[in-house]
Amino acid sequence: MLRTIKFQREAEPEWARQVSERPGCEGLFSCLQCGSCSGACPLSIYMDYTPRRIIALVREGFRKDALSSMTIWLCASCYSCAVHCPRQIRVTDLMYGLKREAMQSHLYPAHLPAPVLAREFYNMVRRRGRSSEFWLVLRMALKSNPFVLLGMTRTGWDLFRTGRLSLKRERIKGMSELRALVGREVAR
Amino acid sequence: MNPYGYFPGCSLRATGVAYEESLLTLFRLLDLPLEELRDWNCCGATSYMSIDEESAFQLSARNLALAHKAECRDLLAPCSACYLVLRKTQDYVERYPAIGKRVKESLAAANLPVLDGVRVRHPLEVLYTDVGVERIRSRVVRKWSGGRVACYYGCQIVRPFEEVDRAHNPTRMDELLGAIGAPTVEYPLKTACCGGALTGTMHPIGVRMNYILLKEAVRKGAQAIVTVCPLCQYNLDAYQSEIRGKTSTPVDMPILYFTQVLGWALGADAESLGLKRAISGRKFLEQWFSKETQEAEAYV
Amino acid sequence: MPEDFEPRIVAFFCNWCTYLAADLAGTSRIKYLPNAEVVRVMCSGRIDVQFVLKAFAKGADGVLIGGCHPGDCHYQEGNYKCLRRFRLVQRLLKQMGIEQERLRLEWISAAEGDRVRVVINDMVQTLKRLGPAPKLVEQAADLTEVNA
Amino acid sequence: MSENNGSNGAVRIGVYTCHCGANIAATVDVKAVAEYARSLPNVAVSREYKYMCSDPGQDLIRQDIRDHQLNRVVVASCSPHLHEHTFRTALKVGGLNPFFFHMVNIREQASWVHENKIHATRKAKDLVRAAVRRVARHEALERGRVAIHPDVLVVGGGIAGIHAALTLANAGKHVFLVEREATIGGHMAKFDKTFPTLDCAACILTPKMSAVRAHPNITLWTYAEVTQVDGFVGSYKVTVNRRPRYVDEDLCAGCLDCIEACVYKQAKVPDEFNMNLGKRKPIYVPFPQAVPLVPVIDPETCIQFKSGKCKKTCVDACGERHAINLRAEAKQETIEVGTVILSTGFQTFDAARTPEYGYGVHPNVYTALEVERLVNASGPTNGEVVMRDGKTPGAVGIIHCVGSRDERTNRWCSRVCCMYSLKLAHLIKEHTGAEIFNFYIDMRTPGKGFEEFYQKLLSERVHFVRGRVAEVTDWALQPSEEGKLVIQVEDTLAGFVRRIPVDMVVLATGLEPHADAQEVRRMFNITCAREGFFLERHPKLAPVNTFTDGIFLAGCCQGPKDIPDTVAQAGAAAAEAMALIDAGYVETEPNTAHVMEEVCAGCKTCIPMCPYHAISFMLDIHKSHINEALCKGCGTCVAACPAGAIKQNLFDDDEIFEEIEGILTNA
Repeated sequence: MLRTIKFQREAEPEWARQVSERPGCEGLFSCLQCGSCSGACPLSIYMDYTPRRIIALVREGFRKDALSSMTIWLCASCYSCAVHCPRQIRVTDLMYGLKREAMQSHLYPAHLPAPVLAREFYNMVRRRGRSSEFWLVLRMALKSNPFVLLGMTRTGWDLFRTGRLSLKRERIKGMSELRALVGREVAR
Repeated sequence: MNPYGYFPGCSLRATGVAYEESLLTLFRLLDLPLEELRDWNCCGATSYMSIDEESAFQLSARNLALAHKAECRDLLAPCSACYLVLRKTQDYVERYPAIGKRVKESLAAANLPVLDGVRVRHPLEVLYTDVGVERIRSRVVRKWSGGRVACYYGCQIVRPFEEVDRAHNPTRMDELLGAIGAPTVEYPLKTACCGGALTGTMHPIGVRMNYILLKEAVRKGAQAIVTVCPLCQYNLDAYQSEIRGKTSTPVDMPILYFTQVLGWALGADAESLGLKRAISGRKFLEQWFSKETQEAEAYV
Repeated sequence: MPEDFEPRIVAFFCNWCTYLAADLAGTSRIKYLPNAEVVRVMCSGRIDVQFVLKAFAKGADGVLIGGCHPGDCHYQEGNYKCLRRFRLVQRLLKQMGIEQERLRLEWISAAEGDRVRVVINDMVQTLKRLGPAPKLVEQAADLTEVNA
Repeated sequence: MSENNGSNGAVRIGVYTCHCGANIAATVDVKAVAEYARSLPNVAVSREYKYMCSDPGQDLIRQDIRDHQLNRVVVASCSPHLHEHTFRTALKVGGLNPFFFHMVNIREQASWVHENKIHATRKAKDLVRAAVRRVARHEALERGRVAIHPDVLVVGGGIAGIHAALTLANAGKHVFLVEREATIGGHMAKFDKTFPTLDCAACILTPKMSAVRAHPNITLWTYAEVTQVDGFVGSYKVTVNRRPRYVDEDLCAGCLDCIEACVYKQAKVPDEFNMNLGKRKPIYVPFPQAVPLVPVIDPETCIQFKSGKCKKTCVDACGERHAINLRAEAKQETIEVGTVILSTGFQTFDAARTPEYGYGVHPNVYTALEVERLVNASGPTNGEVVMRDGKTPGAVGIIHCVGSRDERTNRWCSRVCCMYSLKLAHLIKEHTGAEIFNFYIDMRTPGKGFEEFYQKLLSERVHFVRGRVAEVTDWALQPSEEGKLVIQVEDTLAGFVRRIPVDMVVLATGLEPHADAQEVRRMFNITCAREGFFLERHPKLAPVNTFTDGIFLAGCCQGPKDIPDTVAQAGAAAAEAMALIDAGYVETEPNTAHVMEEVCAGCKTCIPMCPYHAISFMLDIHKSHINEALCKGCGTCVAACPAGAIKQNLFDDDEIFEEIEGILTNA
């Protein structure tokens, strides 16, 4: 989209308020926009919006822009931002919240493997109680972009010959207990 | 003494199997009893948290409840992701009454005990505080025969909870390795991020992050990197060949677990430390941890 | 106990620390529950056993005493004298069947405006849980007459 | 007209409820309160008015006293700490004893702290009812007077203390100036130039320093600390501990031959005055213009003190003067003063507390104060900006807000860092021609000529990057970064992350209270604000007063400020002290206690209660007696007396009982 002007009617201040009430985001409105988070972030250089700009978007209520950004899916949750923030905002937790919302409202960038991995991981753990790396990567690849598998053959072989590639599909005994705890439905 | 509860986590049963092998060996050598948590479930890691926070906490709640049921005071989580998620769950349950309430309710629904009194801990911190640098030093039976190493702490054991070590410039691993005579280098990226799952989801970016870590280690004169997390170890270990192919850095260095290095110094053999499972820097590993050195460098 | 029970608290604040803290809470527009009403004394050392008993006798559900932190008393050690008397009254109230939590002593310095909010709100919650002060207050009334 | 002492006739109370504009009226239904007050016993008049403290407001009271023969007055408005005096005076002018008055605080304790109008109004009514009942019991009282000792104690010899001392001394008051360090001058003496005018700090400070030394009205004690303070406004007894400098100030002529003669041919000891960037000898003067210009011997490093086996060449060098006395001991001085000015200053934030900037790890990371010494012509490098590695920097990064505006360290803005960073940027560029990068969160240049200075720097092509630096590291991502310090920061205006290689990093560390500010506070019986700076009586209207009469504040001990503001505040503090001294006395609150001899059983319980030894025991009649001149009116003895034989003016039992009952009797 070419237009760069933002009309105030596009802002959702109420949403901003809700976000500021999430755990770890209490400091949202006290953000100085100092950029410590972005400077400390090992991935900000690849992001479409730096973490600081995400905060700016969120607190001004530009929901769509924030939720459809690549940024939130690039966050590796290393918490570097959190320990550098002079306002002690848990930026990482803010990102988690945005990821969850982006998933629910299907606003995440299509063909991005990260959300797919998250979903597959989630479902696998809910179905079996544990994750099995091999099957997980396989499903992620198949559901996002099968070609990544080609790039992985070398690594796969290395792992296999060093006995680090387990084909076992893990499953816990207490599945019923787990379901009672977390429920049974899975993410689409 | 009553044993430490042990939460392996999924990785230590796959790509990180060497971590489990060396950890168990090391703890045996130090006569520290470990008891695996019965029927533990996945910690949920970062991905699960990205879909559903509440049930992410419930997942960890089950593990904590199991630990509580097994009456273990300390729950060991060697994987940084597991450590953080379990610790974070405790923290949020405690700091946010709403979350605490929901978690406790769901535990009751699964008739599990409420979680309390369990301390989530990382082996690095256990070795540093419970065992101590001096006791490690006194137990050394084998001189370090390897090269200079860079201690790499990664992210989630020092951030945001500064309980395993300081968030800025942690030094506990350096001190422990110092005690067994392994020369460590000043490594400014010791708490930088390895990219985690990005090597899988956004491959080029993930690999580049590890390229930066390796390059700086080389620049600082390190011949190996020592890690505390299965994912860090995997990322740094598995993609070196790819990096060699794509960059001018002819890097081929061993990526070890701190448990392997300590275990070797305390007399364990390469097999039981999973040293054969390395992908990169194998030639160094063969020199450093060969039968000969086992004999030659042995004290007495 | 009725849901809409609003406890009444008589608060004795010393002029130099806690009263100033309350002023600070005001100038900082800190909001707290309106159940406490303040009687200003120059020093917490002035607070007489009878003041407390009188308050309970006349229908207070709680009494709050605010003084300077130990070592900070404007009159050197009035707050220690207050502390000693506080312990005495607590025992006295116990004998009269008035719960200990109804009498509270807090050191609040002039800089701790927010502490006033925390303490008063917390005390109101406690008193709501306890309900109105027990009937025994009549006894207390007699006792005050005796002492006075 | 003669003052009405209320004895004649029935109690007639006037109640005045203040709107305070909307401050009260917005949350408290003042009309309802006034209406309610009218219904209370003994109330003759009840009014509400926009601003009771205004002249027309006070006139209302005076008028009613005449027209309605009022003999008691209650004003429901703000805190008595703000306007009790105002209204008491109004009563006096109106011909009524000023203590037939009670004030109700329905602003700080009702309208400002509650949101629900019904509750706030109810509370206001309760408090008014209590006051009405209380005031009926009030009695006519007379203020006592305390003479003010004309001498003044000034604690701290920085620019604030120096200016306050000189102002007072020039007005003919005798001043004791006590300084902890070996010389006066404080932080300012370490600065090279001052912003924004760039006039040299030494040139404007040292004349004032020597003026202090020369002034007949100033007793200067350096290397000394106040250890005890007793008494009250008018007559403080102060004990000062003068640490031995082992060189007698009276005998020393300041020739400094002893330093020359020291067995240490080379200076070997880290020089504190130069932020340990230079070296000094065990016997030294902090800097050439030190006042007093008398050397100090540092027993930690002097061979004679450590081993007793020194040739003592310093003593020989001093020769006939015999100014050096290695056996000197600490001296206790006890003085009496009427007023005190605290100008104890600040300490700079310890940069090691922000580990991400590598202070103490990377040698070429400096604090601003260190750089002040580097650019200073009389500094360790004679004004040459050479780094610890001996090189001259080609690129310098100045990081703002280090230990300021940060929840994890100090939350406040230190006010001076932006401007001194600009100053240092200019000076470093001037000295070295280096590329300078300023990293700021917000540029704060509010002050005369400040903005112009900022403009000047911009035109000097100094870089300004808006972003708080995340890390200063020595790892290289690029060949261009090899051997450099790399500043990693988001350029928040350009919107991307930058890595900027520099040779030198300057940390603009903030200002914070002294580590021992709390002890000082206790000693002088004053208050600290949340962040630890001394608390002024009122942020707008009494910025140099404290809540303790006769103790005034000047300079950064009250909060971060620049030199002009500090000097202005020092002048103001001096003026406040003078106002007391020239009045010759202060009126005291009449809230003293007295024994009713007919009731006193002579049990002596009260005697140990009094911290001021105001209570004596009269053996002849076997009863206690309170010396009202010594009584400070805390009332501790009153509460302690088992017989209820002691009464306290303004806070007597019946007055407080009335207040308690008033609060609790439901409307």
